[in-house]
Amino acid sequence: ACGGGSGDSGASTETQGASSEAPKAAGLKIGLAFDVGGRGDKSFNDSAYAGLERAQKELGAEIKDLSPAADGSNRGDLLRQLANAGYNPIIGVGFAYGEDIKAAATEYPDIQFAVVDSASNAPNVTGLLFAEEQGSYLAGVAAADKSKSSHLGFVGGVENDLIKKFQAGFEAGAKSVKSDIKIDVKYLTPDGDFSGFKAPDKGKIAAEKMYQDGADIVYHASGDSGLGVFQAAAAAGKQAIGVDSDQYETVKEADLKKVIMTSMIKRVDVGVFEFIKAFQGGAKGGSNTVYDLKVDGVGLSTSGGFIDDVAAKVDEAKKKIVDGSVTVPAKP
Amino acid sequence: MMPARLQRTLLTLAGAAVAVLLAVAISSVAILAAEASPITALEAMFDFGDTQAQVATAVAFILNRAVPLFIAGLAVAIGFRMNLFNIGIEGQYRIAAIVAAFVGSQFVLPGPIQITLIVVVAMLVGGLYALIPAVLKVTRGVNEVISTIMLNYIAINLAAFLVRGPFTGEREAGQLTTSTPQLPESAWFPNLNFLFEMFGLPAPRGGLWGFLTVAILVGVIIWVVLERTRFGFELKASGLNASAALASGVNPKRMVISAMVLSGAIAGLIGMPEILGRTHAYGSNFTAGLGFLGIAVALLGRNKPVGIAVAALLFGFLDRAAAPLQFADIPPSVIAIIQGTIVLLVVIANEITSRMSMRQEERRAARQLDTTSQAQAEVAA
Amino acid sequence: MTTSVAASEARRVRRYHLALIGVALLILLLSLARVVADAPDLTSSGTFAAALLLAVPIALAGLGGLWAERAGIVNIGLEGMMVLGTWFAGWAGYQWGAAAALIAGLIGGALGGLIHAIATVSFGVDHIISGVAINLLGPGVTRFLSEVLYAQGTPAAEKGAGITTSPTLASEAPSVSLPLLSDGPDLLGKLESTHWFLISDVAGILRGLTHDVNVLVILAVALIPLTFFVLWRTAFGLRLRSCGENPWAAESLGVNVYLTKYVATVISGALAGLGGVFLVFVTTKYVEGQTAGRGFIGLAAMIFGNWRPGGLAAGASLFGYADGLQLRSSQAVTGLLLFGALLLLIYTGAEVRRRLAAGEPGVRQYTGAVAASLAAIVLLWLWMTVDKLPNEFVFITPHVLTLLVLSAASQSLRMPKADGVRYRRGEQH
Amino acid sequence: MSTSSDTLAAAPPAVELEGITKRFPGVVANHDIRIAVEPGTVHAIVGENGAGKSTLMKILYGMQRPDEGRIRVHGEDVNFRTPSDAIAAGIGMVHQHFMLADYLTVLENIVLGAEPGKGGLLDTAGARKRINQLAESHGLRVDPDRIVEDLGVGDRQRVEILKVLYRGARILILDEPTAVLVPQEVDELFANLRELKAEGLTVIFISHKLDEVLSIADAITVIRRGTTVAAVDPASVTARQLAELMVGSELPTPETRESTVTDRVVLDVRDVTVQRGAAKPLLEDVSFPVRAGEVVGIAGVEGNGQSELIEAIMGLQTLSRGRIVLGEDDITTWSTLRRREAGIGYIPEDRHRQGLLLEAPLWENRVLGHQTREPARKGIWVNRTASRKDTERIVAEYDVRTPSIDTLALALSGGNQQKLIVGREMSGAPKFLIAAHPTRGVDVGAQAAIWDHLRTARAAGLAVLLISADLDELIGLSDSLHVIYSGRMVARLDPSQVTPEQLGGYMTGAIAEEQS
Ligand SMILES: Nc1ncnc2c1ncn2[C@@H]1O[C@H](COP(=O)(O)OP(=O)(O)OP(=O)(O)O)[C@@H](O)[C@H]1O
Ligand SMILES: Nc1ncnc2c1ncn2[C@@H]1O[C@H](COP(=O)(O)OP(=O)(O)OP(=O)(O)O)[C@@H](O)[C@H]1O
Ligand SMILES: [Mg+2]
Ligand SMILES: [Mg+2]
Repeated sequence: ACGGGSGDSGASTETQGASSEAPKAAGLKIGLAFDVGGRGDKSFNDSAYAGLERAQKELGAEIKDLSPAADGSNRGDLLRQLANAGYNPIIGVGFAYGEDIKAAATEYPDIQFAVVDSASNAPNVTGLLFAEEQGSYLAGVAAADKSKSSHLGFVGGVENDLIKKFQAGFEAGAKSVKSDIKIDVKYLTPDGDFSGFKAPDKGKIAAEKMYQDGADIVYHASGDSGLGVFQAAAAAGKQAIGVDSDQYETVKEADLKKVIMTSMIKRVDVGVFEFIKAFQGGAKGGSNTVYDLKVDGVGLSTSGGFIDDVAAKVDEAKKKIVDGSVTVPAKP
Repeated sequence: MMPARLQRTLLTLAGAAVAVLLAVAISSVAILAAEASPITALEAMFDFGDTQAQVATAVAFILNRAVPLFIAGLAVAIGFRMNLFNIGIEGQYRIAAIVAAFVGSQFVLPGPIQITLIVVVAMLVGGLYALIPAVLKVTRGVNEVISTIMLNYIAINLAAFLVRGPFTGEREAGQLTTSTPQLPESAWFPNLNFLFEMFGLPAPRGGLWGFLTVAILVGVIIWVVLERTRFGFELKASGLNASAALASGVNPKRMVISAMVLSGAIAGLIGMPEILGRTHAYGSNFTAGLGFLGIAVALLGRNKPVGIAVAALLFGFLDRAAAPLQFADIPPSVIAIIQGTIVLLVVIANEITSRMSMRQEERRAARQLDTTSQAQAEVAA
Repeated sequence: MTTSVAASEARRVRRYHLALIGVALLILLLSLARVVADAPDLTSSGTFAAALLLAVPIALAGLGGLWAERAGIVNIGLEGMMVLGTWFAGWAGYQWGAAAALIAGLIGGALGGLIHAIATVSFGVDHIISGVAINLLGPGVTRFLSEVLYAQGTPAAEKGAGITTSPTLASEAPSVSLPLLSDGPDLLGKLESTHWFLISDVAGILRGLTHDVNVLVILAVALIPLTFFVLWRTAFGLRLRSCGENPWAAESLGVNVYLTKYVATVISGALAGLGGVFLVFVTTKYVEGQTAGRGFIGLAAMIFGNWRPGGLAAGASLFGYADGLQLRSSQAVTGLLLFGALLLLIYTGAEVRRRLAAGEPGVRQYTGAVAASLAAIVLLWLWMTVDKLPNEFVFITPHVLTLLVLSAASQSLRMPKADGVRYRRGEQH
Repeated sequence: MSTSSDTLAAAPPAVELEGITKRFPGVVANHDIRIAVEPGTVHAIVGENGAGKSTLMKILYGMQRPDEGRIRVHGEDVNFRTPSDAIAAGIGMVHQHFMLADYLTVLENIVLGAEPGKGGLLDTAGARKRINQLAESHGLRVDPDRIVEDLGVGDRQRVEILKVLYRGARILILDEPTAVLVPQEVDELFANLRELKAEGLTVIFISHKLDEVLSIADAITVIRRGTTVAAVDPASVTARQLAELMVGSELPTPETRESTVTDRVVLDVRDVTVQRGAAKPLLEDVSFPVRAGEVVGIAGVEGNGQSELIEAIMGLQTLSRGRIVLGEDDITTWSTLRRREAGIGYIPEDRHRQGLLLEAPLWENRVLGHQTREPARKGIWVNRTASRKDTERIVAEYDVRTPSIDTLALALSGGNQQKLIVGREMSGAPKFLIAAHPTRGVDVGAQAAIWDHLRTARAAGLAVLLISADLDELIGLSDSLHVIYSGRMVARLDPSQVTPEQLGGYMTGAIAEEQS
């Protein structure tokens, strides 16, 4: 549960569309261990799974995915079981795998590992990092440009460092447009209490307050709780920004769809697939691959066409980040 | 008479066995409903791997999982013995873990001393945190169920505050988990891999946490305390009949406080195996929920240390099956169903068997009464 | 005898008036704190709407607990039953709409209650053990069902289900507002936005409680007096309560104790399930883990409320209010400090006056007052110096408040006498 | 043997029990019982403890089902599955132990199961009216709106009878209704019963108190060891004869032979006052000494402060005023434990509530209250070997009938449980013993044994405070007798001079105090 959005379909349709004929690699066995919640969470985990499936289709790999126990106490065991069963490479989804990957990597030096959202910490571990702050920066730019009241909001699911990256980028982006813009921030639960990703009712209350106070766009990084943010936006006749996947595509209700101005997309599927492809090409771990704006590892969705009018400004901001003239802070 | 006691034990065991079988049968129905084969599921559960190393790893996993569950069960059982419902184990072990992990990282001493100090701090903090509901109950009559529920939430927040604030440690670049500073190596509890080597097995991966020894020691101590000491007797008496205990000079307030504090102190140990044996710090990935599982384990083990140990091993065994079941394409949540039904059915079986043996005992008592009165009648005549 | 009836009647009237005066005083203080601390959220309609939203599932779980415990069955399995309620509501709701969700959620919770009844009533299992087992089973079973029914490739998954969520409900439960006052011309809303002392506060509170209210909220709120009515004013209620007080006496008078306990426990489960349905209605779908311990909080609210519907409602409201407040505004939480200080000052004043009037000179008699005024000073100081509490301390506002109120209110809680007692037909205590 | 055969022709008996047999695991509670109860009479059933009286009545009331036998009510065969069947047949029962929900009101207790009103609604006003009517017409006055918890025993008894009358029962079963009543209340009850009888109701009445039985009953059935041994006419039998029928031996008497009172004061209670809140004191200025070798009896209607007095001496109740001195020591502020260690023994009034761990084996019950003393303790440990050995001793000396000391206490009969408690409290050479209702609900054999033990200990210098509802026991055992009324000691009497009736007069406040 790492602050996912709700849906992979946007990501996966795209990847399927982009499928190319790949060499059938015999004996490529990829293991993947999910974070708490497991496959089918319509979020972060599913996005990773989309990458895995793509590898299966395009690279002819044999795949296996495992979900951990509800308390996450058997993450290390899942990695070991995959290793014992001959899977290589093995991917851990979520920053919570950092420590366990390190341990497993030392125990199985001949196997390549990757961990999403955490840095490499062993020679055979690849860190798949995402520049959420950069994507969020763009969301901030778009929001500040669109905001009439010069008042924005941010709802974070769980107050941990991952979600704070979203907040930091969003604030920086918004302030780059209007330095005096007001941004309300609310987290739903403290670090260690993951119920903040599963509390749409609380998300709704928090966002409602922001809209009542005058905010007209609220950005959420709160997993399933984002649903409540959209509901509040619809009720207030205002707008919201989705996260992780293109939520305009994944949210089914028409009334909620139209409040989703844009989504900050985090391409975990791309990260996973690219890692596998690189592995096949003989790449070894020990370093991080950063999926940032440069490689479109993060970005803004445009479905619905709500931000078409500010597209130029967003593109400009993006350019600045890509060319390094703007560095986005990762901490608020 | 010994045979009566033996009979009681045998009856209990038979009941438990039947209950476990029944639970497996019920879960099999669920597995069938999921269009999978219960046989495959059973095979997966008992499949510890092909190589000796894998078997060793599996056994170590079960034991490593069982240790904190066992300690949690003990902590719960102490309160339960006197009908004190400490739902707050969850919060107590979290606060104890973070404070102990932080304190332990602040100095370096020879291993045994360092570890002892950390363990003592954990017990102290756990005990102190449990003192709050105890004092509220004794002085203000606040029901411990509510206060401990509230204190659990407070503990989560307090720990979150501490770990990102005053107690936060250095982090590797790119690591998103927050944690306390790493413990020095002297605080790393040596593992027990040599046990496997003694049996000619390879060392398990991940290692068998050395805290197992402490858990066994604590188990023995708790058993002795509960079954053999005056304190244990007073605890039992308070639980069986509070007003009789009161009239017998047992101070109920002192019992509430000492049972709660002891329970909290033991709870303080729950996080130690993981912190001293694996993570060497308290972080945002800290395993939560052991306090609640501890309640199930304690109840399954009938609040007795040996029973709790068996129950903890059973839970450990089932939890290990999560991965193999998924390899066999069976939904792993079957495990939760098995655990729930086992708890329920074993307890029902307990109830039935204990009623059976009690009835037997009454019959014997009545028979005795009959024979003596007959004998007397004969003497009188 | 008639005099005593009159006396008890008078007592009731007095208590009722006292409660009214107490509420009025609280609102006055809140509005004072609102003005002084400049924390409009203390009495805003938004806060009270949020409080209602958050209090309802807790109150429903608490009502579930009340029904069971009044019949002598301790129900710690409310959480598990609530989880069952959410899952079944989501599952039926996405296929057949809100009404089906309501029924399915009720049935799901009731099933949990039935298991609890079988274990505790028929087999005499310790109530706590059975409850703990249900708390294990609830999430396990629902997760399993999701894994089977919502897996990829299933029809549900096509409609947007995942293993942690159901598809969206096919239809939503309607909401209503009070015409004129909180809708349309929205007179209360207008009054609220004037920010007049007291008047806007009352308007805000009323509007929060009447604007855009889900029908299930109305049902839930109605269930509180209804529960009181059924349990205290009907024959069935008397029988039910007698099972919680002295089942042997009930049995000896021809009450079918087993049946009554079964009915009570199943209703208890159904009410917890209804709490789950409400959560699903709010989120428009089932989300795994959305109960987030509310079953336990409900249990706490029930104990807080002294095993009575009114008290339970007060406990749930307190919790819901504090939670809503903290979700909306950290600044308002600091405003609560001021409110607390005011309350303590009033308490001190009343205490000193009473002691003086009683002519008690002892120093020890004043310790309470002294402690209260000290605490008031600390709170005032905190209010003036702290401008932003760490979020973690904001999150725990409802829990701390519950604890404080419980420890401050001198305890005269009295649970049903045979609550949690194993009852076997024909056996006597 | 029977006088009822003459009337048999006129009307069928109200109740006829034929060949009733009921077996419990290991016990035959009833065996081939035969009783015929004539309508409009008071029919007494007597028998020693455990004879099977209550079981028989529970069978008649549908609470238990007989293994064999037939029941006929007004000549018709009946087959009761539950009490409601019996209630429907016009039978009502007042149980040996009160069957009241303490936290409910009198009204709620009375109407429970037969609630008036339409559509499930409780018609409280109607019920109140009917109860008041019933209460008026039978002289059973209680306030329907009071909480039962606040009522005294006499009131509770009346509530129980009202419960039965409210259901329109024509046949009343009263299982030991007088055990907890003082003579005046018994007279009142009997007046009520006669009135009911006059109205044509049938009463089945169970009691151990044979004088009472002789004064009220129109017919008597004697049960011994679960079977009917005789049906007698009260007019032609004496109490002594009845008793011999019951037990097959002579009645024991609690007469104390010669005085063993010394001058040494062991326990001195001085001006003890207990007050909770602003209410009337529960105990007010109570003072009396207890000397070595002396039995001081406390007589009083239950609820007049006896429990508080016991609790005050045991340290379970804080004093508002006054002191308690044990030997040389002022023990007013001592904990219960310290008092016990200093040599206070305690036979509690309710053995199940305060005296035993029912689910623990006998030897652990031996440890209870002695957990800090030899032989039960060794350092911080419970001395299991010594405790077990000493339990064996008690079992032998006090004739506790049990298969072993590992038997759970709940498996023992009440009398044997009581003997175990007496043995436990006598061990460790106590200086002072509180004996609260030491023989309540204990059969004659065990009663005699317990009295013997008390006498022996008294002769050895033990100081005893005896609280009992059994006035014969009080008069017979005590060296001096105090009457407690409404929390105050109202009279000090000489047990050799006083009659139970006089005593009852003081206890109910009917005779005002002259001097103390
Ligand atoms: N439910 C039961 N299970 C087992 N044995 C029982 C049960 N009820 C009664 N007994 C036994 O049946 C016998 C008769 O008991 P009962 O209560 O009828 O005696 P009683 O004549 O009413 O005695 P008392 O004068 O003490 O009231 C006793 O030996 C008792 O041990
Ligand atoms: N419901 C019951 N189930 C099993 N055994 C019972 C039951 N009721 C009574 N007994 C048995 O009956 C015996 C004595 O019980 P009973 O209540 O008749 O004793 P008693 O002499 O009347 O003492 P007391 O006054 O304490 O009730 C014991 O052996 C007890 O185990
Ligand atoms: Mg009896
Ligand atoms: Mg009897």
